[in-house]
Amino acid sequence: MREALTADDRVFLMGEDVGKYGGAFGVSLGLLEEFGPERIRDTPLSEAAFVGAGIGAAIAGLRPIVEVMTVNFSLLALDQVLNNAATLLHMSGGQVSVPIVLRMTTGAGRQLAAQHSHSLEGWYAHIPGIRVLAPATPADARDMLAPALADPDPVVIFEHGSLYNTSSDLSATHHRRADIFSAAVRRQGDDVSLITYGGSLPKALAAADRLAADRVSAEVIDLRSLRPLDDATIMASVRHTNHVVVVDEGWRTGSLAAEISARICEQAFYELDAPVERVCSAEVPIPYARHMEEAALPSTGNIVRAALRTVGRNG
Amino acid sequence: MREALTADDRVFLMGEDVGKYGGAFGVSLGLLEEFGPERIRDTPLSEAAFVGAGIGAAIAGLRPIVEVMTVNFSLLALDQVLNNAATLLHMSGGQVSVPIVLRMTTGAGRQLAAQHSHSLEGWYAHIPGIRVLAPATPADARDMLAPALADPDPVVIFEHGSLYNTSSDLSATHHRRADIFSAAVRRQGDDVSLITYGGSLPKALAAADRLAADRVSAEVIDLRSLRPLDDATIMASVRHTNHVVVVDEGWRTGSLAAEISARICEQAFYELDAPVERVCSAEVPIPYARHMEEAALPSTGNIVRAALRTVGRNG
Amino acid sequence: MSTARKKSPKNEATRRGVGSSRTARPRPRSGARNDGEAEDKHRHELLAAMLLIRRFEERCVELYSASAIRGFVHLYIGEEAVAVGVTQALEPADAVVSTYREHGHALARGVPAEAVLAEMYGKVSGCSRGRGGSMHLFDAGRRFYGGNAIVGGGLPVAAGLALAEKLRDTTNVVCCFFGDGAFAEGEFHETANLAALWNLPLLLACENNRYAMGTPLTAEHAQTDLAMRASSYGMPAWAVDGMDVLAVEQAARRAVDGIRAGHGPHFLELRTYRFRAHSMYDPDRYRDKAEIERWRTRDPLTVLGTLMRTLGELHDEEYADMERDAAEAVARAESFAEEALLEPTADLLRFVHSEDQVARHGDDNGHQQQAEHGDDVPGGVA
Amino acid sequence: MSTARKKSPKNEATRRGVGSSRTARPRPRSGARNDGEAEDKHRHELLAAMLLIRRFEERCVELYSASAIRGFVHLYIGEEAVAVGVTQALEPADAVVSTYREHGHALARGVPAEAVLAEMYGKVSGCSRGRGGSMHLFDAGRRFYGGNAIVGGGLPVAAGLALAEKLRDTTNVVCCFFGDGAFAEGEFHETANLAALWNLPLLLACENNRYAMGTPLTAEHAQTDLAMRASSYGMPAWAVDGMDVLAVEQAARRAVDGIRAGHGPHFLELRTYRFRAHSMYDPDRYRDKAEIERWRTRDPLTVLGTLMRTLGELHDEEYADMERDAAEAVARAESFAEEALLEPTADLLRFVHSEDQVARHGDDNGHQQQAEHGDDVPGGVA
Ligand SMILES: Cc1ncc(C[n+]2csc(CCOP(=O)(O)OP(=O)(O)O)c2C)c(N)n1
Ligand SMILES: Cc1ncc(C[n+]2csc(CCOP(=O)(O)OP(=O)(O)O)c2C)c(N)n1
Ligand SMILES: [Mg+2]
Ligand SMILES: [Mg+2]
Repeated sequence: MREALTADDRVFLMGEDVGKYGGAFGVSLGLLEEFGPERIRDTPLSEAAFVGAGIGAAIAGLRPIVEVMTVNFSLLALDQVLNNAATLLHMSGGQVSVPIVLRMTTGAGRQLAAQHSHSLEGWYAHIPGIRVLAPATPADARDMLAPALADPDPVVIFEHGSLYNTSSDLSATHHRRADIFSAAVRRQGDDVSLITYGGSLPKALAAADRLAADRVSAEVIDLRSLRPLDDATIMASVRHTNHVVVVDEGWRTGSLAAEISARICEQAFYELDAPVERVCSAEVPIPYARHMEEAALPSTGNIVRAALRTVGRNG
Repeated sequence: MREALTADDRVFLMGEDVGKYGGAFGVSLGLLEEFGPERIRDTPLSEAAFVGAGIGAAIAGLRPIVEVMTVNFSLLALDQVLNNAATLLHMSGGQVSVPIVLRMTTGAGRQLAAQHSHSLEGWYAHIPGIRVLAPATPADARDMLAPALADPDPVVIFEHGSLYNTSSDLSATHHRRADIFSAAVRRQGDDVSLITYGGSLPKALAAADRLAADRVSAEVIDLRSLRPLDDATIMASVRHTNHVVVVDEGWRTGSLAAEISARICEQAFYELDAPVERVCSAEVPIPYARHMEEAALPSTGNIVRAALRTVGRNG
Repeated sequence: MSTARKKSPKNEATRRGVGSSRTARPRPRSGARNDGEAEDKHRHELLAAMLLIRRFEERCVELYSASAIRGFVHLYIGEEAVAVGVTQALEPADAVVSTYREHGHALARGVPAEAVLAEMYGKVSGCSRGRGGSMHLFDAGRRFYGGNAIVGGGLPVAAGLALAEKLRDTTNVVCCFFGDGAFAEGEFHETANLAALWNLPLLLACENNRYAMGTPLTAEHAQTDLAMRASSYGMPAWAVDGMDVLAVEQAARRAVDGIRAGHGPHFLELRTYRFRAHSMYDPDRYRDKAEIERWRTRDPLTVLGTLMRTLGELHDEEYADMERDAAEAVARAESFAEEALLEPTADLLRFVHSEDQVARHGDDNGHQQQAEHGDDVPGGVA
Repeated sequence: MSTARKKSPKNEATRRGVGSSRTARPRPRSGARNDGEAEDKHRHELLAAMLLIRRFEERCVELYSASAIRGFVHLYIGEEAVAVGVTQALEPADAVVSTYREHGHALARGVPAEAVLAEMYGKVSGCSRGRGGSMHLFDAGRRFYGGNAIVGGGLPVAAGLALAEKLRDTTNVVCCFFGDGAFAEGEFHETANLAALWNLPLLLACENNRYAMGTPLTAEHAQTDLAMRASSYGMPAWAVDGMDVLAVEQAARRAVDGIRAGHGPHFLELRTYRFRAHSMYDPDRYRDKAEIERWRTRDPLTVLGTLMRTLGELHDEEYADMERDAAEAVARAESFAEEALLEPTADLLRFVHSEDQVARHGDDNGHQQQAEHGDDVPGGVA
């Protein structure tokens, strides 16, 4: 974030408590002191207005990073995203582009109960005209910002709440700009493809470990970009393993996992040896109590069982 | 509507211009005179507030029918639907039920351009705790209201804009309460299942006619209920025809069609002779110009071609 | 005190339709009390009610540190006079809609401390079966309709509850609590206009504690006189010292009287301050320590306590008794919560739809993974 | 007049960042004009501008009946003084955000009638390539940013455009038109507060035509004095006779002067009336014929025309010339629109993303059915 603000004076950050508070998750601590209140801009609780204002500023040629604290509150601004950000370029016949970056956290797992635990990335991935990213690692979260800012069109970045708990060494040298357009193979394997993103990646990797102990070799795909989807990487994996489990923290019906399943059916039907399995959240408002929340969310156990089922073991 | 208002004094209608104007589509003409302004309640342009007010009135035990003119404007009230209407019962541990009926029109086809042509039924069908209905015929539109009002939980009814153009004789005797919980087989056939709902039903039926001329026998399923989906009827058809085309006016990625495809893969994989085909809207904001709009929407021709492809003809 | 309700009684009004006859309840008394002894007793009750909230929440802090309570917890400490004062004006048939900072509202409204704490423990005996936690306390029997964690999200719902009262022609009032931050949300504006336009029996109780998380009032609003702005919607609105429970009570009674008399919504700006951070996660970097100290001198417990001592109404032993009662109530709540059971995970899918609907038509989760834990997990911190 | 722009010039400011130096443009002249001849000429221009809008839209009605125009069309007839008056105060570098009732705004802002009518015909030479239709007129080169069919939806965007001007330290103004109905939307409230809080160079031009579709002002708002309510946000706000173009112009100049001087957003309530139904679909059952007739006596064309005749500035031949000019302009627009081409359906997927992005990374529609019509469909009504 600091680098982006330094590199381009058109970039500014705006959202609830991004300034003195340092962002709801401390992400923007210290930026206010460095860049001042014009470029690190605290907003009132007015999600529609400040997201819309980001759109307007982007139209005018600035490069706003607008932080909507969490996806739960972004519903209040969804009209602005769908009807303005995503639509203006096409509807104006190519005249009005909207280079805005929207950041928000998503997901459950911290006992925040029904209204603060949504995973609505799938809804955003339905919208033509925007790009949707979901970093699953702190490095991706950092590296996706620059290419998102370089995109002349709206980009929405979803960071899973659990990302902020991951500690990792970000100081090491690294390739600066993530390739935000392609999925990453996080682990190679031969028997089953575990396709996932964001907060479910650690669970999928843990499941792959457990499956390895059962002598099932799982490949783990981290989608990274939810719109557009990297069909090539997905299908290559499916053609290799012939078995698929899609893991997605969204509610099952109408989930992003459904889209992935449908695409696999369309593009790799004859390579599939078994139905595509989905491991999603139970179709309930997420409860507060820990054991109930855990029961509602995808778990490593669920993933392992689904994988065994699809490869015809214990199924 | 009139019958519902007469039968139960807890029922009232509320929305923009439902009164003197008679509803944006003339649906509530005359009701104001009959039931008065308390029960036929015009609202200001405040979608979040009047949908939320419907929720509150429902909690208090009334039976509001809340009309949001079109799905496009319902985004402004989506927070109320998702975080209150759909969630309160579960989150309160069963204490607070919300017997609200939300009506809105949906869909494109009348050259209303990008902001007035959304088909977002799939988003609503993603939400646990609500029932989502999509009548495809005037008779269903009329008959679904009573069972929706009888439901102790929130029901959202989507009526496609084109329904209002269909003239039909509704005065004849008929079974009063539609079975709103099951899909209808609108045409029986043997070679391919055309699965659709709402405004796409006439296109699917026309496609079935054209396919018949090509000696392809198409079965046409009208889903009617989008949440929950009637898996039994869908799978029975798939097991019979072994070929499927899902027709859905929503944008392809993340469409309801994806969910149906995923379910078929899960529940009838070994009965499928070819990939499930989807005929959806092009992933663009819907353009105004008629030829462009037509090019963006599912057409009878698209459906016919997809059906021929899946049965291995001209494919 | 029975808090282990299996099912809350359904709202008494449930079966009544639009235009049902006016409930024949006596209008609540309002205005000054003339009986000195009654006033004395009343002030004791107010002080005890505020003290219970204070001690309850202080214990919550410790229980949070001990991980007995999780999730988001927003403390009301410093604002007790608002909840206690406003609820004085309400009758049992009135309804309340609240925020995520609602321990005080729930306790003041009579939701048992046991049920509240068990909720925060995530136990099935909690007032929301452990599904809501601190931010979603419900008690339909007491017409306490949550506990809303979307800032401003309760306002339209409260208007709807008030609309139902109006359509049924009762004299009931709906009270909606919300913050100075919520005032900036579109849902506030729409609700205020709707309520004024339809003359709804709605009390808009704006808890102006001068901050929305880390954002001070002056960074939320160009015009910070919230009562003046509310009056522009065409409803009576005024500001009250929210640290003085007697002032709050008096203002609330005046407003509620106006509402019951059919004069439509009233807005109270309750000027208060939270002594603690926004939530347990908040390091509270944005406020001046001196500012907090200044406000602490106006602690609502001190303000009322000092008055009572001056009037010779409060003696040290009495106060000690009150403290003991509060401590005991909190302790009772704690052991209740400790011993309460967890909801069986098999119940996860219950109440997505109403039970009778599900019985008839099944639920949405036909293809859902089954809940994995055993039934009836025994008590203790999860 | 070249309206067949292939690509509009990108906003001149595109490459400038936050805090770029202040544009050195002369402040526009404001206040009373002292030069009688110039005033005379100016009034002629105002009358001609209003007349063009009037005749343009009257022809639109006929073309709609002939099915040359489709979709929703909202007429501005009766409200011309607002668009023409307000835009007088704007400079080319200023920006405008409008509504679905925006033919008048677009024409007054200088978007060629050819491009507007071709748009309504759905032709590629339309100001939005035929993709927007009547409700979505765009002209980025003239900083005319639509054309928004979500009531209130343009307000936050306008605030953002204004924020960009402020961050760049220019004296440019952003003007946002919206209706009395939009005032009830949450987005209005949030935008008004944000603009006042941040002191944005935003002109909030509220076209109060007393109806939102069929709903009269008194059924939209408890307090119908919109200017008074707007002032409660902490910004200068006043009402103006929206049927008197000179009054509108004067008010707009005063407001824009204040904005350019750094005094933040200003709100104008422009009291006007639409003579026609809400849209082509509206049978207009909800208004009293007498009411419409009363307002017709204040037709903005009559109001200005009468004044000019009284001042001896307008003679019959002049007016006939004006009518002829307007008729010719409309006829030119019509033949342009008739002859213009339809966008090739192969272009359907263009501009979902910016062209350079698509070139590099493909679009979202890999598996999309291909557009079915042939390329370059020849002109004529589709
Ligand atoms: C719509 C929405 N936006 C943001 C948040 C995050 N959030 C929770 S509380 C809060 C501050 C609210 O301030 P105020 O209304 O003054 O109430 P207070 O917390 O001071 O009691 C914020 C920003 C939220 N819960 N909902
Ligand atoms: C959010 C939203 N709700 C409803 C509509 C339908 N609608 C279109 S115009 C209109 C009336 C708007 O009234 P006003 O703001 O006064 O503008 P006017 O049409 O009078 O110029 C309505 C209800 C809409 N387009 N958007
Ligand atoms: Mg506050
Ligand atoms: Mg109007």
